[in-house]
Amino acid sequence: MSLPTDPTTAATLGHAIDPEVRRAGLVKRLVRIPTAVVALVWLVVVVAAAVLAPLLTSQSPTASDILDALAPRGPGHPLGTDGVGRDVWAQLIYGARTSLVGALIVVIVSLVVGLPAGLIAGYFRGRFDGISTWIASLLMAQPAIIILLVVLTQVGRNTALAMFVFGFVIAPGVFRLVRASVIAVREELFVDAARVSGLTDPRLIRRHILPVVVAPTVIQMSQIFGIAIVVQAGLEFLGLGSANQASWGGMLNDAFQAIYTAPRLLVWPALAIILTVTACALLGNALRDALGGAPAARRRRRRKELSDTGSVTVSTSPDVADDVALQIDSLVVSYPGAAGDREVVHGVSLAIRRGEVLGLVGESGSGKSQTAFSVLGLLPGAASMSADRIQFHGEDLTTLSGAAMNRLRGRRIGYIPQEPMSNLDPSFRVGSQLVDPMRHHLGLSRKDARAEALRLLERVGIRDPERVFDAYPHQISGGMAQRVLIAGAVSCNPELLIADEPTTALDVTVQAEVLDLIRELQAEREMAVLLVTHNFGVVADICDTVAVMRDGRIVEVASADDLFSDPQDAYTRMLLESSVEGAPARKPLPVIGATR
Amino acid sequence: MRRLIGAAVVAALVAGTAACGGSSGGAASGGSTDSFTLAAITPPSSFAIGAMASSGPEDPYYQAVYDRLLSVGTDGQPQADLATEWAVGDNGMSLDLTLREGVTFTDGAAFDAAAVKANLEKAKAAKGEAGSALGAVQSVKVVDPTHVSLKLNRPDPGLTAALARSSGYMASPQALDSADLATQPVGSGPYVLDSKQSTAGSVYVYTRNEDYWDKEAFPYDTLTIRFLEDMSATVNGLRSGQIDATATQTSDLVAAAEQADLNVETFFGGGLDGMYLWDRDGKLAPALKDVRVRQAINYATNRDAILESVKGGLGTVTSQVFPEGSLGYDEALDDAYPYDLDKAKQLMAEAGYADGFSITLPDFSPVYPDEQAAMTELLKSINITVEYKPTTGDQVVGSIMGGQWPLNYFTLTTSSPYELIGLTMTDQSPFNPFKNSDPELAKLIDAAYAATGDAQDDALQEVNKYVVDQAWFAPWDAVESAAITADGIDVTPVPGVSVPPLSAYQPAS
Amino acid sequence: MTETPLLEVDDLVVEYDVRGFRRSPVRVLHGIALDVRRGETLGLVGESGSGKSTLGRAVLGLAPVTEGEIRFEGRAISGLGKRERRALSSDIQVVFQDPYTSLNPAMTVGDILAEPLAVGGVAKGEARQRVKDLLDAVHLPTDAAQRLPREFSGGQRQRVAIARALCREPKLIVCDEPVSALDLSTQARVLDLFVEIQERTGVAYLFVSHDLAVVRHIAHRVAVMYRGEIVELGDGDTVTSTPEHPYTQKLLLASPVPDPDAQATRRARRLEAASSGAGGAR
Amino acid sequence: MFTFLLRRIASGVALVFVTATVTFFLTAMTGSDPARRILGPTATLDEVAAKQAELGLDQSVLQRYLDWLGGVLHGDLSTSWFTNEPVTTLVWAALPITLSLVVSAIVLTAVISVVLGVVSAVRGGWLDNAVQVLSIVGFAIPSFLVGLLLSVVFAVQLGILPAIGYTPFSVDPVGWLTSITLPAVALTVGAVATVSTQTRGSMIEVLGQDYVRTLRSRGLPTRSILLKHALRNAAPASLTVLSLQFIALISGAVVIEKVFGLNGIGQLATSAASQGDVPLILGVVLLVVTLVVLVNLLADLLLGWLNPKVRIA
Repeated sequence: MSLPTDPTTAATLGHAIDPEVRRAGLVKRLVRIPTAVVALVWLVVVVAAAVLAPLLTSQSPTASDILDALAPRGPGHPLGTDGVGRDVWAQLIYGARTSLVGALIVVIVSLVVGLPAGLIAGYFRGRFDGISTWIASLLMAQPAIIILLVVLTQVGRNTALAMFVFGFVIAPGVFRLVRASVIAVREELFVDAARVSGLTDPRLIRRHILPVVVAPTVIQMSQIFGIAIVVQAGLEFLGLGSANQASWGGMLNDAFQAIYTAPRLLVWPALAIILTVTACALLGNALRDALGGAPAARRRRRRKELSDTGSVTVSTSPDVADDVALQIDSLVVSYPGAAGDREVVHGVSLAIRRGEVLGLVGESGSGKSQTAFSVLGLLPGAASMSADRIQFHGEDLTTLSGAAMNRLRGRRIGYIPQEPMSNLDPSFRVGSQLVDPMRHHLGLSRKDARAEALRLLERVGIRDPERVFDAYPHQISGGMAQRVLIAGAVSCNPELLIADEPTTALDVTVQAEVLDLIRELQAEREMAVLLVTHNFGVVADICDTVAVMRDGRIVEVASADDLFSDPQDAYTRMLLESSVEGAPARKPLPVIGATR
Repeated sequence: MRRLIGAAVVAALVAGTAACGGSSGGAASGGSTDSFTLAAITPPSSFAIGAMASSGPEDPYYQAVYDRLLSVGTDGQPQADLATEWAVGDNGMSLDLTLREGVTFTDGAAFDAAAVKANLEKAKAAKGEAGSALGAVQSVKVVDPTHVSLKLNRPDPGLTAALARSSGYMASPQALDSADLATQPVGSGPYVLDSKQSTAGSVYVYTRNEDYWDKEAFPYDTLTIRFLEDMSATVNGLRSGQIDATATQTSDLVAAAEQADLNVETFFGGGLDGMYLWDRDGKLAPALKDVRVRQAINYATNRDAILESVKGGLGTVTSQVFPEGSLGYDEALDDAYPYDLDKAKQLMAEAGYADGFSITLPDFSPVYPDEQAAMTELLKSINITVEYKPTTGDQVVGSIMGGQWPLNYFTLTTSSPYELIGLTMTDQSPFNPFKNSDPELAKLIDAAYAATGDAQDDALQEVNKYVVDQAWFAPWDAVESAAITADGIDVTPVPGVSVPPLSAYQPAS
Repeated sequence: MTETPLLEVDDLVVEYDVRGFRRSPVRVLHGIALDVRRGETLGLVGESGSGKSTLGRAVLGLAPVTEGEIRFEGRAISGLGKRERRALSSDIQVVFQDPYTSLNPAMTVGDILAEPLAVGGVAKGEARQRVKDLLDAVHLPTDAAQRLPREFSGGQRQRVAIARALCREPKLIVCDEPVSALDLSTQARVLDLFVEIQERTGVAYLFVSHDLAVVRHIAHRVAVMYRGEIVELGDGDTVTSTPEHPYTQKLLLASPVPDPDAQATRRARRLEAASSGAGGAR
Repeated sequence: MFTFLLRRIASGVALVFVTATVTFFLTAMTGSDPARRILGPTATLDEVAAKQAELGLDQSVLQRYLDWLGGVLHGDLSTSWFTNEPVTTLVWAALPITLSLVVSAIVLTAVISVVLGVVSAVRGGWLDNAVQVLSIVGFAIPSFLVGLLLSVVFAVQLGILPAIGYTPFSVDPVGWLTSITLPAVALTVGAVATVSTQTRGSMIEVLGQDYVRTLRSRGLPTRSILLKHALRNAAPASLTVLSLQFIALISGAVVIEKVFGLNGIGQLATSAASQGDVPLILGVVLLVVTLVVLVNLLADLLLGWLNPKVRIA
């Protein structure tokens, strides 16, 4: 008997589900998921059997005929009779009534209690939130069965009442989910915007909050429905259910008494419970997939990244010049989509010489980051990539095994990510995240690696390396974190540095310092740098050569000087002209009738 | 001397949870006499004299450590135990006991007349069930170390039966007043409770009392009594050899045991099952004042059908109040009310209730759905309609005694006809809620109490015949119990005692 | 006659409670004073943590005012009740930074735009026409009303957000980094739209941004914020090209110019300034 | 960290107090007559009255509550009405059984769930599907069904393990292990379904994080990234679910103890509740809630230890 009260999934659900899909026809989406169809069909069958029970059998589920005990299957008794001569089929379909009604009670009670409370607590917060959250945690700390035992023995056996009480016991799960979803959506800007638009609270809740809560709640309800059936069976097994009505749990209990002579009696109620609860769980999962956009293609081929390049051919392009650090020929990256594969990089070719800083510039969606990750072999799992060649100092990366690629990454190719904070593991100290790669690649002792890490931290301009070494990521600022990441990228003296928008998330003052740092390190170590950015200011500051990308293709490659002074491609020109930098300032507003 | 399983109604009603078990008893593992494990449906209440629960499922816990003054023989009659001889004297106003010599308690104290006096007075003062059964005892006189004489304030033919039950347990006089006695018994019985190996409320392990005076009667060296409330667990335990024996009144467990190929011995358990027609003065249901209506209910009762469908055949149909084998049993009365619906309807019509009437009864459906359904059906067949009022288990007995119901389904378990009379037929009886007093019946009862020897049987038969004619009850059946044992263990149950005594379990010969 | 500024902020202090036992609240704004005139754009520049967004939110009634006062058309609007605050919604509107989360993904663009109109009591038929006009005003096709936000690009979404802000013909729009999530080419066009709308309707903007160049482009006057205080406030051209305050200077020198030569110069000047001991803000 | 701990303890104590109080009044409010139940149907009204006085039922509910509370503060949980044993004795006797069961089940659950969750998240493919199907079926099968089947197969048919009863560890460690194996496994099935699903989910989420890509860009071995970094970051969510499972397992134990004839807390609770043995009910509730509070506290401590932000604060 486990309760679906886990707040973690609750919280993620709130985010994961995109309410907009309601528009796309939930039913249509569901029907496309085979398990959902099977689950729905089964549930419809069970509901129909329960509703139409009197039509499906003329037998009473509780009438026993001792002379006809343990009768085999036959006319009049499609599934035979049990140990005291009750018709199994009648018990099964009337038992479905009991189970479904009980589960429905739980769903309704938990919803009636949990939903409004969660909405109010999540939306208005304050005192009500504090009190209701405390009550919820109080209820959640109670083993459900003990509550049920105490209550039921005070008032007598009663399945409906038990389920009613269980509804309360499980309501905190609903409350927490709703509350978490509301709090998540409450922080969304569109809620602020609605508030600024002058919406009243009830209207705002109805229009903007409730729709977001509905999806995760529906999913949770399908789980609660299943759990209620299991719990109810357990109660009936314990003898706490109403005795004068057929029930699956009661059938199980009876069946166990005859387990040595008529084990078949066990099969029907067990199957009924397992199949129905499974159907509920499957439906819940399917709903989640249908509402949240199914991660169907997720990780289809995790290992595909570099080992399987499909179109690896013997290079027909001219030999790579000696001083070229990286040469990419005809790189193609694509993602699986609903309507076949979607290509995002269409045959990109690039070369970076030793000691050269190449800026890869483009707007969002141009494929510049995809190109960078292709070199690192770090495209997302779903992506597939092929290239005539990705040659790095004479080695074709497309032919390398995962392990060989791992020896290059970090050791000879360094990587600086965009978001400093999300790129440090929050659970480990800064120091260990620097030390580990050095020990792994360079075989340094713990002590040497630590000394080297401290030296590096100092080198990237951190004034108090010891403190930062021992700090956790959340204890340092974004700018400092980016310096740590740069230190990590260059810790093993790579020959190629790939920097993906390394300053985009930083304030301009910090950006300037970080760019200074990269420039210094690059000069010092004669590294080749592939710098991905959308900012022409950054390009002008640091790049020797610039490649402009648009929609997965390179439209222009030129030296930085040439590009800015004499852009060849129309798109490049348009981009440069779009910059507001250096444009004339707006005129001051004339003072109307001012005499000041 | 009272031992009622009416209490079982309460327990069962309150405890939906315990509804499927009913066991206690014993057996031995595959002929070996090393150890023996019994399953009991309840843990012991208390080992203190006077506090020990009414006999029934808890008996084995107590019988292992305590001897009684008398015990019950396989004929259902009292037989010698710590008291070797007994005699009723002074026109039934005294009971003289001769005590066994040379018996000592496990703490070294001697068993003698003073110990008997101390124990009986303790039990009486405790005001529990054991004490109530000693209600007729006015004083206990030590004649000499091996003789005591009980002075009575009224004749009580049931007193010897009481001394064979919880009222007769003898604890060491040295331990009698200790509060520890409730959990650490000191008796003279065949076994000693091993507290170290036992777990309170769960498993009770007993080791042999090497000095016991009748070791042969208890062949097993170690006795374990395990509290097991679940029926499936009990059956599994019996099947897997972890339990040697148990006793039950639950037909489901009997069926399961039979299906599992275990030894099942059924016997009369002492209970009278059926409808108790309390409102004979017609206070709540005026119609019940008319004896014809009460008789009509009896005629409308299809006992054979009810026994089969409701009781699973476990029991013996009867329309009289005393069971077969007991004093006062009259074979002829078994057919006093054959199933005859026409006659029933005719009686109803004569009484002016051809169209019936309606009554309000306690709702026992949570625990006795089948019984209640059968009752509803039979009442309906003579146009009596029933409205059921919800009630909780612990209110049941109080509400019955408080006269809230004109009649209801009930099972009352007694150890002797006198006990049943005392409980239900006098104007003082707790289960005579409307205090019906019938001078004719009172006369017959006085005669029965006064009678001795063979005259008792006749006098009791008169009582029996009178209440059957007057239809004070509409009995269904005499309850049967079952002793279930694993292979290699024989059991000799005692009729009228729902749980076989400890000595009843022996290795199979 | 002296014109009453549209918006006046006096000695504004904003503090947030910190969770935990006996933690003293965090003070985000330390006595801010500024005003916005009718039809004017006041640019508010600062780096992250400077409190510029908090100031905008305080004006919108979305951040708590601890001390000081905010006046709109001479009337104090800080600490208003919910009802009075709602009444202000026809005068003060907002455009947020992130066009992806500022539009309810479950509502069509038409519904998003009609919602404030419904609040303002505009009838359905009239609202439909107004939505059409609004879409037209922000240069979106009329059929956009039937579509969902996700069917639009970032720039287009921001146009929807602007249209929503314009719905009630407000006098002031708080623009919280409205172009920083947009691509370069889009950015310029959206900025032009802001200017165009202002010139046509006379709406005033409180324009929050981290980018000096953007602010320079759109603001008549510019206020520079640093750690919860305004360090410099003045005419847009002056503040963004010849600032007085060292922090503003530092900010200006740190912004890279999209011209290698000019940037080399600016970099050199910045390094020089830093080494001369102006001190870092790190 | 210290004030955090203090607050959790204070809130735990409050929780125990409120629960005990509510239960007390819930049991006191109903019109039950324990004296009658204890004495049986034949006792006279005088006897019942005497018993009521003995149990203190003649006093006001508030007075009884205060007396009881006073006793609790002195470690005296009063005496069971029906077995006359001190409640502490009964509860302490039952506790090791339930704890053995639940703790073994939790450990089993944790180990199996982490293995299944990680493998399923990392490998994907048919293995992932299999684990997910198992989770759903595990979720759908009532634990008592599993327990009874296990009992029938392994104890009754094969006779490898005992069908009923409990052997204390101190008496016979091997016997202890065999006596709790079947019930613990029966309990584990459902819990594994829940916890492994959670572990799988949080592993997938963590593996999609930026820092995992960065760690991979550093050329660290996959195993180290998975087991050291990803698992560590996925652990808090799983731990939270695991601590909630503890509560669910106590509930499950009530049923499972019945199946395996174990006289643990669950059995104590059912029989106390069915008899209306108020002191025992209160004792059980007090113990169980205290246990839950302790486990939650432990989980909080572990979570705090896992989360540097809490640990440092």
